[in-house]
Order: sequence, then C-alpha cells, then structure tokens
Amino acid sequence: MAAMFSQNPLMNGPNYSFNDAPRTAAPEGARQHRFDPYTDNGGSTLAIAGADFTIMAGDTRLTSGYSINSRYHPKLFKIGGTTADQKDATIVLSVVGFAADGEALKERLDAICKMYRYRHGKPMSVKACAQRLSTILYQKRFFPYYVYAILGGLDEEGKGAVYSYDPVGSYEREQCRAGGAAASLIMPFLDNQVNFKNQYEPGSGVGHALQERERKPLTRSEGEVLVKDAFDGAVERHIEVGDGLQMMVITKDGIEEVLLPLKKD
Amino acid sequence: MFRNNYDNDSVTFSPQGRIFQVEYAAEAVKQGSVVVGIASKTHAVLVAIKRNAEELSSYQKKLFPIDEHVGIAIAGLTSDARVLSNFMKQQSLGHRLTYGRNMPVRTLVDMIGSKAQINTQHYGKRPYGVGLLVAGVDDHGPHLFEFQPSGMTEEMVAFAIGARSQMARTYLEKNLEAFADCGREELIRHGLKALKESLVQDRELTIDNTSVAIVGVEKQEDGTTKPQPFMVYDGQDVSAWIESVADNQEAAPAAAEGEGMDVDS
Amino acid sequence: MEFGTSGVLSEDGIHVDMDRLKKGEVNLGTSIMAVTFKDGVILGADSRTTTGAYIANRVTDKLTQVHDTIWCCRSGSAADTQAVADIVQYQLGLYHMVNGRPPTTQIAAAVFQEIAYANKDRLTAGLIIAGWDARHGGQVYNIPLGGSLHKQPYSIGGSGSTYIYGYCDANWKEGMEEAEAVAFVKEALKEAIKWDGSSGGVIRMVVLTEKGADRHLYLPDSDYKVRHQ
Amino acid sequence: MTSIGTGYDLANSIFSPDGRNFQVEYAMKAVENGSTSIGIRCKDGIVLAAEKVITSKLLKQGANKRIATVDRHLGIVYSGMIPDGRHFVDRARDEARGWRDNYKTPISTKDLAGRMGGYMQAYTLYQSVRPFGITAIIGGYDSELDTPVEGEVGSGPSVGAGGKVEGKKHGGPFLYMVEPSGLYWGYYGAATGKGRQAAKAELEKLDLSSDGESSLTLEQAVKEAARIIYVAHDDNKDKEFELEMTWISGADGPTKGRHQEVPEALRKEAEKYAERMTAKDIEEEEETKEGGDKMEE
Amino acid sequence: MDHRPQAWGRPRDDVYGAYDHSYLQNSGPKQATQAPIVTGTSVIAMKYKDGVVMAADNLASYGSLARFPDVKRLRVFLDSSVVGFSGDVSDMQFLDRHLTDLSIDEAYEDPSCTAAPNGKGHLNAANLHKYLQKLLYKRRNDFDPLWNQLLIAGFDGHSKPYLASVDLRGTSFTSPSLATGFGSALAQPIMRRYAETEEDAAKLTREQAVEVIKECMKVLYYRDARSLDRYSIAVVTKDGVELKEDEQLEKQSWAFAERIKGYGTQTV
Repeated sequence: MAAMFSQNPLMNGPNYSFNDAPRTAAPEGARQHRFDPYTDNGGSTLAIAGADFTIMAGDTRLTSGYSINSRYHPKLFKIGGTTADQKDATIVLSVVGFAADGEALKERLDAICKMYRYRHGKPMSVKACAQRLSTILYQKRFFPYYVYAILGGLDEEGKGAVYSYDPVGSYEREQCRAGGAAASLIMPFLDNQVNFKNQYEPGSGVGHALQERERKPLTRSEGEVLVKDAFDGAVERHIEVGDGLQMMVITKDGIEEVLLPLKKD
Repeated sequence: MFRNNYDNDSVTFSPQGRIFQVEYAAEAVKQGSVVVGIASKTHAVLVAIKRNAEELSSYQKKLFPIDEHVGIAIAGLTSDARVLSNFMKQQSLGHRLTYGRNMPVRTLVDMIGSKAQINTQHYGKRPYGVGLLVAGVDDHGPHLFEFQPSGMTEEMVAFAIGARSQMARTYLEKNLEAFADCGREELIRHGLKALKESLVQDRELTIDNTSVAIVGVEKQEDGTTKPQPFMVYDGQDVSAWIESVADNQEAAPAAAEGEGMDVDS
Repeated sequence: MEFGTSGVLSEDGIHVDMDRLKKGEVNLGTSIMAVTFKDGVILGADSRTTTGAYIANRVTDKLTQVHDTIWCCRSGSAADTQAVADIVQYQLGLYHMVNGRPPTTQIAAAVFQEIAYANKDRLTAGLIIAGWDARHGGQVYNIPLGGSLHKQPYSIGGSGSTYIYGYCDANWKEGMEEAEAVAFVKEALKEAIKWDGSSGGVIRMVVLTEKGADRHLYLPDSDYKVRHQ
Repeated sequence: MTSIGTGYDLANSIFSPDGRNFQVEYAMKAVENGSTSIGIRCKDGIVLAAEKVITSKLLKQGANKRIATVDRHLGIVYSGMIPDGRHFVDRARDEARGWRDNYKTPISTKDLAGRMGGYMQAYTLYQSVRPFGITAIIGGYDSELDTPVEGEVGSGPSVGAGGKVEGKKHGGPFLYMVEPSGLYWGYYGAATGKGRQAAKAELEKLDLSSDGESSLTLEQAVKEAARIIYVAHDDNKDKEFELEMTWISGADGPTKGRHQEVPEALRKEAEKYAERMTAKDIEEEEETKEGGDKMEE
Repeated sequence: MDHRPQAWGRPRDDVYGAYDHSYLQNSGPKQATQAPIVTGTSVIAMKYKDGVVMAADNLASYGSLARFPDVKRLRVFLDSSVVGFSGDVSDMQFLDRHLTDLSIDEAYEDPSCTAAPNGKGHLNAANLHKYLQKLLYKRRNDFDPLWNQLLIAGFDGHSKPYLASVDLRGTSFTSPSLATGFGSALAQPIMRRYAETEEDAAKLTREQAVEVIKECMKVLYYRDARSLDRYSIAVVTKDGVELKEDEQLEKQSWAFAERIKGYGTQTV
C-alpha cells in the first residue's frame, strides 16, 4: 500500500500515483495477494473556506495508469438532500483516489444523512456530518476506503467550513486543502495565496523587522480565480489532472455549480 | 371470553373459511382517524385528520414520507405503522442505491403485503393492526394503494380508510370521474371535501387537525417527466386549502374552476 | 503472463494443469477427448498417470461413468476429478429417482460446472463431459480450469492435447460413421501419446449411443490395431 | 359438516375420529367463496383466466393483476384468499429460481407442481400454521426445443446432435391444480372458486384431449376461457367483474414460449364473443322459461 | 501498461516490482482470490446519435492458446441493453445467468413486459450498470472478484444513449467511447477521433459509428495477439437490439508485405 500514502513530494518528484522507479523484485519473504483491490484513478481536488461561503473544486479526469478512462467523471458530490438530484443539499463531499471507494463512501454518507433526516426531521449539520464521515472511514481502518475526502459546507454561524480527511479517518477543519495527485503542487500555492504564507509587506525591512502581510479573508470571486489558477498550474505539470474543472460554491442561498474547461492533453 | 371458538388466533379457519383474528385486526383500522387518498394522471394526494389524546396534547401524525417519490397515510395502530414505514424506507433506499432509480410503487407495496401475510398464517404472530394508503409516483405515473392487515394490497383511484371513512368513500365514488384530470390544487380540495364528509358533527377541519401530502410528476422541457417529491403540509401551510373548502367558500372556488359541484349541498 | 516455469512454452497457460498441482499430488498429465458422431458420442483417453517423471499407473481408466449414458474424461488432479465425478454421480442418481426421468447431458454438465466454478480456487480439474440421451442425442461439453462451460462438436484436453490441435482441426468431420469416428479418436490419441511424455499406455474408448455404453480397448504392443474389448 | 363444534376442528393437523382434517376442509370453504379462476390446456398452449369481482368502484381498472408470472414459461392463477395466493406465488418463484440455480435450465411444469403440492401439504401438518386458503392453477409450456445449459458458450456440430431418437415429442403445454390439502392433479381444463361447477360443466364440453381437427386451438381457447368465466359469473350477476387472461404458446406460437397477458385486442374480441354467447344462452333459457323477456342491462 | 486480462487486478509491476510466481504453488486453505484462466480480450463501443454500437471478437483464449474460437461475448438484456464482457469466461457465464435471473424478476412485475422492449418502468442500461457496479464492487470487497471488465450500452432514464464501464474492482465510468483491455490503448484513440465529446458523438450516424467500430476491430486484430478475425457486433437503438454474432473482418490490408524484404539493407 506504499502508493496509497505517497503524498510525499520529495520521494518521487511530481508525485505520480504510480512511480517510475526502476523495477525491483518484491523483497524476499514479502507475501503479496494475487488480487490487489486498490487502484489509483488520479485527479485532484481542492477546497477553500471563505467568510460566508465555501468553494469546492475538482478536475473531472479519470485515469488508470497512462490511460484516460473518462474525461468527465465528477469528484464532487452534494450530500444529504431530500431527493436524488440533491436540489436542497447544503453539504459537498469531494473524493479523490480510488474512484470505486469514493463512490461507495459518497453513497454511504448520503444514505446516513438521509436516514438522519428521516428520523430527526431536520438536515445534518456540517459538523455532525464531518464527525460521522470520520467514523465511517475509521470503521474500515483495516481495509480502508482509499480516498482523500474533503467535506465542505457552512457552519452554524454561516461561516465557510472545510474538513479534510486521510483515508483512515483522521480529520481536521481547515481554511483550505488540496487533495489527490496534484496536492503537492497545489498546496504550497494555497499556503501562499490563501493563508499568505511567506508574504511580507514590501519595504517593511529585513530580518525581524519584516512584517507579514495582513491576513484578510478572500472574497468569493478571488477564491474562484485562485481555484482556476491552481488547476491550470496542476494540469501543466501533472499528467493525471485535466479535462474539466468542476467547481461548487456553497453559500446560504444553496450550492452553485460551474464546469470550466481544462487542457485535455 | 371469546365470541366463538374460532377467533383465538390467526391460524384457525372458521367453518365458513374465515379467519376472525384477521377480521378483528381490520376493525383496528376503523379505530384510527380517517385518511383519504386520491390519484390523478399527474398527482397523488393524501389528506388526514389528526387526533389529539386530550386538549393540551400534541396531535398524532398521520402522513409520513417514505422516500422522495412515496409516502403513506396510516389508520390504526401507529406503532405497527412505524414498523412498516421503517421497512419501506429501508427497502426503497436500498433499491435506489442498487439500481439508481425510484423503486416501483407496486413492488414496494407488494413487499409489505407479503410481510403482513406471514403474520396471518403462523401461530404466535398477530396481524398488523394498521391500514395504509400508499401514494407514490414511478415511471408509470402516480399511484395510490390501499394496504390491509390481511396483507391485501390493491391499487385504487381514490380511497379512504379509518373511522367513518364510508362517508368519504361515498363522496369519492360520486366524484370518481373527475379525478383523472384534476390538477394538484383541485385534487387536494377533493381530498379535503371527502375528509369533511367523515367528520363527526360539529367538528371542523382546522390547521391543527388537518394534514395534506402530495406527490406528482412534472413534465420537463425535454419531454421526459420528473417526480415532484412527496411533501407533507401541516399547520399554517394548509390553511389556504382548508379555507378554500370551507362551507361558506364553497361557491367561490367552484365557480372559478367553472365546474359546478353540488356535492356538499 | 507466466503461469509457471516448467512448461515448454513460456507464455501459454496450457501447462497450468501441471503447475497448479499440489506437492506430491498424482497427476493425470493426460490426453483425453470426446467427439460427437452420427449416432452419439465417443470418449477416448490414454492410460498414463504420473507423479513427476514416474509412471504411477500405466493402465489407468480416465473415462468415468456418472450416469447410464453420461460419462466424463478427467484431467488434472486425479483426486480432485474423482471427488467431483463421485459427487456428480450421486446427484444425477438422485435426480433420476426424484424426478422419475434420467438426467440429460445438459443437467450433468450444469452440475459439473457448478462444482468446478464454485471451487475454482481449490480444484485442478479439466473435464470433458459427453453423453447421449434420447431427446438431445450425443453431446460434448468441456469444462476447463476455472469452471467455464463450453459446448463443442468435439473436444480435446489434457497436456497431450496441445500436440494434436492441428491434427484434429484438419481431420475432423461432422456426422461421421461410428467406425470413422473411432478411427479419428484413435489416430489423434496415438499422436498425443507419441509426442507427450505425460501421456501413454493403452487407448480406452467408450461409445455412447441409443444402445448404451460400449467400451473399446487398444494396446500399444499391437500398435493399437486390435480391439481387445 | 356434522362434526362442527366437536372440537376436532379447532386446530390444524388434527384428525377427527372419522379421519378428516377439518381445518383443511374449512380452507376449501375460503376457496369456494373466492372469485372463479380457470385454466385450459389445449394442443398448442395454455390459457389462464380469472374473474375479478369488483368489490369497490374505487379500484383502479385493470391495475390489480390476479395472474402471476413465476418463470418465463410459467403462470399461476388462484382463487381464495389473495394474500395467501401472493405468498404461494412467491414460493413458486423461489422454487423455479432454485431449480435454475441447480440445473441451469427452466423447471418443468410438472416438477413445479410437485414442489408446490409438497409446500401446500406441509401447511396441513403443523398446529403452528394454517393451511393455504387458496386453490392454485399452474400452467406452463415446457420447451419442445433442445434446452441449452444456461450461460453455455459454443455450439455442437452444425449438422445437429447425432443419435436423437426420432419421432418423440418433448415438452408441450401442461396444467396442474393444487388444493389446500396439497393434493394436485394434471388437467386439460381446471376450474376453482365460486363458479367452478358451472365452469367445469363448460370445460367438459370442449375438445381438449384429442389431437384431431376438432380440438381447440390456442386462440379458440382464449375465447372459450372468456366465455366460461362469463358463464361462471352468472350466479353472481349482481356484482360487476373484470376479466383477466394470460396465455402461453410454444416457441413458434404468439408468445414464443413465454407467459404473457393476452393482448388487449384479442381479449376484447374474446369478451365480445363471451357476451354474445352468454346473452344467447340466457335468451334461450328465458325464452323457454318466460317466453322471450329481453335482458336489460 | 500490460492490458491483458491476466494482468488485471494484479499489483502493478511499476509500483511493486514484478510478481514472484513461486507463490502460486502454495497449498493450503481456500484462497479467496484466483486468476482468470479462459479469457476474452477487448470489448469496444461508442455512442452515436440514435444509440450505441458495441463489438467484441469471438475468441476465448487459454493463455496463448486460441482455445475456443466460438465464444459470443455480447449479451442482450431485456431486448433493450447490451453487456459486453472481457476477462474471465467462467465469471462471464456466472454474470450471464445472473442477468437472466434479473430479467425474470422484471417479468414478475407485469407479465407483458417481455413483449414490449424499452417498456417503461423496466431496468434500463443505466439501472443495469449501477446494479453491476454494486455487484462487482461487493465481490472485490469480499476479495473474490469477478475477473471481468464490462461495457454496458443502451439508454438512460431520459431516453438518451448510454454507455458505461465497470471493472473487477467496481471502478465505473462513462464516456462517449469506451474500450477494455488492449482496446483502451489501440481502439480508444481511433474512436476519440470521431467522438471526443458527447456533442461529437451526437452528430455521428449509425453507418459512421459502425464503420469506426469495424476499423477498430481490424486494428485490434492486427495488433492484439489474443484476438480473432471473427467477431460480434451489436447496435442498440430505441427499437431494440440488433446483434450479429458471426461476422468476418473485411478489407484487411496485408499485401504491402510484398514490399518488405529483409530487415535492413537486403532488397531481394
């Protein structure tokens, strides 16, 4: 399962989900199953929490190895609406990694949200949903959903909320998060552009005199531009990302969805 | 203690080939307050009278959503209804997950029919003491089913079960021809008028004791149809409908629809 | 795709039969076949059983009856195929009793296949089922490793069969007379025995027709010319 | 019913001193109160027909089917307690599925009838259950063609299998009726429910068992089935009814070996025929009795 | 990438290194996983404006042996959908029987359903795909996979042409054109030339689509060592399924071999 956690960019360059390292025989004594239940279907996701909105995004390419299986396979799913078309949903789940697990995870979470609504007569809060998602993932600790999930919505105060997960259920609320194949390409960019890491006031001095640039929450339009830029960059440098950019913006008025083109090469 | 020797349990036939326990269970349905259902070409409605145990207590709910395309009205033992309702919810959710479609209403109804039949053929079990009206839409359009404790399920154009429901049925029979082409609002009014027929003297429909539910199909722009999710309305939401069928209002809406109905005279 | 390293061809899967055997297991490194002809079917087989290079039995009978006129040819693990044939024989007998009519070849093939498929990870069994019944005449079914089911006009199997694919394809004719079909089976098996080290010994045949099951036996020391049974 | 009340009829699986199981007999009563069902086996197929008495004007017309498909080639119609019938059909479907799983070929009508007879019988054996309140008619067309092993690939010789025994007919239409006791027989024409006596009398007039010219064809059988239901309904005239009919032909017939509803056009035609024939009968009857009083609708 | 079914579901050599086959000789208790043995190669399909065209050759291989040259790998479901199977043949037969059961379930609902293809209320291709995805994903969770990749063609709930794939791990996706196995490398680029997007596919006529599919089958026959020149082709339209199961590849190009002499400088 080495490939599963190969999020380390130092290890193998631009972080393909498969590595191009020279082939070596399996180590002596290592036992392997003949059937590998996992595969990596590539792709990348990203989420940014704003003051009163959350932007979720993902590319729409689905790969296996060097083959593009599909140019339109969404990674973003509305969760917990009353109907199958999720018209009144307020939560979005993005999944990237092994697509079949992602699909199963989505359906399970959605079914749980629907049962919650049936039993309690009200929709689940993002916070509750986030905790439940963690439990779902951890319950399969020893045969994990190979999925990097990000859950987005608005919290009780109406603020943007983004929760990110590892495949076995560790989770955290964050300002922004990139997941999947190009996470290592996008995350530093977000650190710089969303959290203003390594940005200083020009001319404020050197050394300790340097002043950090004041942190301001992004506006929605700034966020949207940032997302598109992030993916344009990722597409350029990662073969498993491309084709289309699916973006969902969650506000108090509901969820808006847009589909933008990305390079198809 | 017993009326005769053949009514102790549901596994004994009387010499006439009747099973008294099942017939007694059907009596339990008549103890429940009245519910009415009607189906047209585009919609199915359920309307119900809710009861409260005493002046200050809350009203017992009568209409329950099952899935986005199905809901039920109950008359009889509420706790038995809950068992069936949960079962139906699970089945239709499972069907949606497995096939990605609305469960055909008849399939769903047949399942509770089979479930109920078992209880009428085995010692130690008792028949369900509840009757249901199941309203739903599927690829064949809107449907209304009646479910009886015997396990009998039949598709109806319109029906009423519960206390004094015969009067409502008489109303429905009289207006049978009109239902097929009714729109949503008209159908609800017919339902409420039927309901009024079954009211005890000096009782009235109020926003506290009346529930309305509706499910339907909409024509889409591309010519296909789309289900209008099952929705239950209570309280203030039903006041306009109640007013529209109030005795003194009778003339006005009828005239507006250009349809002379002289049923309540 | 390498199934093993001991085969002659590196990428074939034909030698699966041998490589999948468990240690010390008795192997029917075999030549078996069954053909349809004008009046029914004929099953044929060599008689060699090996453990490694040692011939454990030189007069094996690899043709097994599972019902009156439904037989099978076994290849792969002797133990596995015998166990499967025993189960099927029991089931078909039961079928006959319970339903008051003999099973058809299809029923036999279906029962065989279910066992082969459901236990595919534990069995090394390559089977050819051939039978005659009044309704469907003579029929041949092949169940290779993995438990798929193939209806065929004629079928060959076992390690020796790899050497006679060409011979059989070139010389096969539909609707042969019995003598002609017997000769076809004999010649094909002779070639297989000649080229395959794991096949050898006598040639056995069973002819299934309306008249029932008729056994043939041909011996190597008379060059398989004389029928001894 | 001399022993009613002597106590031997209070539980299932108990014999009375004269060797009767009263609960089974009472179950038969439930059947006899039910609306009429019939089945016809003619030379090239099966027709099943049911009289559905309209108990309420509010029932949706044509929506509540009484005849069920059990497997592609098998249908069941029943009289008596409808929910019991549904359960019976569910079980029949399980049996047919189980056979397919085991033998990878469709179950024959006879085998299904045998298994369902056994199932019904089991419900007469224990005090913890009651017998079925239905009598079921099972109709099927066992394929006359070679039946492949389901899912098989490949084919035999192109000239066909050698050594078939010539001149033998295989498969064909079959009809069985199973009673609450578990008893079942094969029939050319079967009837149960309230109007069974009249229906049986009519069925006996049909030529079903010969192979000759005069024997009924499938289409004729559809019409006769409709007529018989109309005749059988006669005793119950005050109530309206709906006619439901299904049929099964051989592989070269109109249903291609499958159990299907009789097409609407043919059913309408059959109903017209039935109306005409019954009206004529009644006219004749009434003419003789009362001297030509016209029927009024 | 190694596209043969034998390699499906295996740990990828480029991730884990080559597989050590000595483990195959293990004896012992039930090993829930197995390997494909009798296999079918690529299935290819593409949408066009009124439906979907699908094709697969008629070969079942046993390793490199062309063992069964008359195995039909396209199956019709309820007269309205087609399922194409690549991978293990025994699992294909299991699924085929399962589909039969499913179609009988559908006939329960109303006895006339078998008479009307595309009848309302019956499982369409999209429903069927969803179901098969669930089935294959469940089997992968049980470590007992059905060693197939399937293509499912037909129509969705909006009566639009539908084409989707599901494999032994339950991974499923849809695209205007799809191919399994070797086809994903050899045929998909050709099909994408004509149906890159849904809009492109919606402009293709049936004749064009059939032509492209036949061209792809030819390329696959040239370059896939586990292929055969006899194949099945199905066209799904609103009126039902037209399936031809014993087609011969036509218009092959071999004559240029005459001009190839030696491997370098040789000219005679």
